[in-house]
Amino acid sequence: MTPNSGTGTSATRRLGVLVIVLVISLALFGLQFSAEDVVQGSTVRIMYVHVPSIWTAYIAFFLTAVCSGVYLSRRQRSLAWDRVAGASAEIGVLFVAVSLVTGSLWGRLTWGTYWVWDARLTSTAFLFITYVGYLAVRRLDGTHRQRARRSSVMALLAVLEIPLVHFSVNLWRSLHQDASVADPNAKVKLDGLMLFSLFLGLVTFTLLFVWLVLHRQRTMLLEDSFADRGLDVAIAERRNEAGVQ
Amino acid sequence: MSSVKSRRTIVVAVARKDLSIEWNSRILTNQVAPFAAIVMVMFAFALDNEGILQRVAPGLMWLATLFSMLIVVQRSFTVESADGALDALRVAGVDTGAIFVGKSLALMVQLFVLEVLLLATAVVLYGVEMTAVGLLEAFVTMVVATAGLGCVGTLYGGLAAGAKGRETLLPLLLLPVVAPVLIGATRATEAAFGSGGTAVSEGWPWIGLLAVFAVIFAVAGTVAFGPLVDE
Amino acid sequence: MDHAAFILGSWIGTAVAVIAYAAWVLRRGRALSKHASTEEKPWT
Amino acid sequence: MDLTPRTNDESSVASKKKRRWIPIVMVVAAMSAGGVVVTKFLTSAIDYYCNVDEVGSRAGCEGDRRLRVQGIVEEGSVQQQDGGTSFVMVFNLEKIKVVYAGDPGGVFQECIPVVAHGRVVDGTFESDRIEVKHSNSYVEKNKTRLDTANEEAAACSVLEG
Repeated sequence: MTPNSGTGTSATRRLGVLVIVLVISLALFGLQFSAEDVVQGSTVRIMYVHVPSIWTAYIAFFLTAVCSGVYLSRRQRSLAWDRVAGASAEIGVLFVAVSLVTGSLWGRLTWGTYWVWDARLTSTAFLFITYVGYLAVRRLDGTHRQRARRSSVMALLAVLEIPLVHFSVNLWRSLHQDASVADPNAKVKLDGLMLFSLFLGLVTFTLLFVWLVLHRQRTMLLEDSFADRGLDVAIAERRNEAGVQ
Repeated sequence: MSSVKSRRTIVVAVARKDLSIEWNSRILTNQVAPFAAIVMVMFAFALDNEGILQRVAPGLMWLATLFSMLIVVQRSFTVESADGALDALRVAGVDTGAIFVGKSLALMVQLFVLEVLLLATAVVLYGVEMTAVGLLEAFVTMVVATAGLGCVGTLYGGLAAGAKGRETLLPLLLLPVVAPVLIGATRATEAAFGSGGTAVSEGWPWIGLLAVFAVIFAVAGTVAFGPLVDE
Repeated sequence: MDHAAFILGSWIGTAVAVIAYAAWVLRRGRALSKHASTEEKPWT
Repeated sequence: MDLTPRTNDESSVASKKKRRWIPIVMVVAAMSAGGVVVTKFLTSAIDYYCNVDEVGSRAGCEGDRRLRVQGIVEEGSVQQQDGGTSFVMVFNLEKIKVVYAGDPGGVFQECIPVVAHGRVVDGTFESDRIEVKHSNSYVEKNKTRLDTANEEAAACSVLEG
């Protein structure tokens, strides 16, 4: 692999190696070193991917909103902000989906049911479909600037759902438990290595997210400039891609 | 101010134009309404089980409304983009906010007609029994929910108008946004129907939520319709 | 480990989803950048 | 309808600026109103369950409708026979007997909070679905250093403590 092929740089490659090391250590701590829970048994191990993935999704959607706000507020509107917003939202949708799936597996073992329509689960499902809609708006026909303006407005509105999702367990009674670490009463309710594993998960997933966003927004830049150059190049590229496969 | 008056004439003219096109084509009465009724009947086939239909009648009624709404919105903008009518109005310097309000009103009228029909279907087909207050509540729910749906439908219909593959894109755009209306209107209608032992009084806060939704999208649509549909 | 299918399933499912997405992004980036000039790749 | 191009008749900068702010203020006001409706008036509708002591007393928890009731499974009350389960659910000193046709799933055990779906029939709660409500504390199993026979008692003290 030559250094300049694809969307990688030496910085992203170093970050990628770090992420791989962290993922391996997360698996060791989450699946091996940390203890079982007194009530849940080993089911608690699902938490080390479930909580970090929804945390990453929150960060992703927050970043989308910040970038959209910057895009709209600058006089010299730069599409780079829009691309970071789009990349971030796409990865956020991926992580909400992961969080919903792992959460329902955990729920089947602990609650005895995959899904209930309580405040937390309903609002999370709502967050998910909202951002699927956001990605659909980005795919609408139009210039890049139109895409950026439409999606920025939508991102700024959609991000308001995040506090609703996060505090839904405090506002209403739900089957889903309250937050254990980010508890308003500031009493951490996890024992030793469980807490460490959870934090390791948060760090790992956050860095993984950064790595993904860096690459995705670069492919988006390429997609945009190809669209600008016109169809003929894109067709040639398609043909080439099909030849490679 | 004279501009307020002229804006009102534009609103009325646009709404009347849309409604008269619909009236002349008879698509709403000959195709969309039968479609919605068939959806309700199919639900009845699928869920023919003691007690279930009465319990889920409100949700089915609103689902059928949303499905029909996708068709109506699609039509409302196919008519515009087919002969470039929207562009003509814009080039003529007509206020886009007024176009938005006019088209929304036309959409609301059509949706309301559909909902009345669906409500009657639910009452007849699913054996729903309502008190007088419940009927009033169902009526208010329909008015407020329709206001919200009309605004959202026009805003997103305008966005998707002329886009490639809009037939499949519009549901993807529209359904996530109207999810709150589905929840709120279903809960309020449940209270009105008294399904599952709910009291009529439980529906009013949901109607409040629907009203908030309608106000947000009415304002946002009036302001943003021009810039979003433009260019 | 009790319920190993669920627990490993959720870990492996997460890994597969993320790796599939990352692989898609990387492959697309590589395919597109073959035809891109240096000015179109400001990170190089 | 008059379709001639219009000259901008509200061109003064001040009124334009004002008109840009009005919709934003209106949307913000409507959103705050929505927040108030959701958090103040809709709580009983969005709340997933009623507590045992609220059955028949809180609005939305009337005894004659289908309910979801939350309480803690009383120690020593779980009985299983003929494939069915019965136990006593307690919350805020109020108790209710629950009968359930089947074996509750999840991590059902004594001293754990559960949510039962069903109806009150002659003072007994006839449930057709039981969900275990997990608390937000996670305790290492080895820490209690107890053999498996005492594990449920340990869970009791952890959950009540």
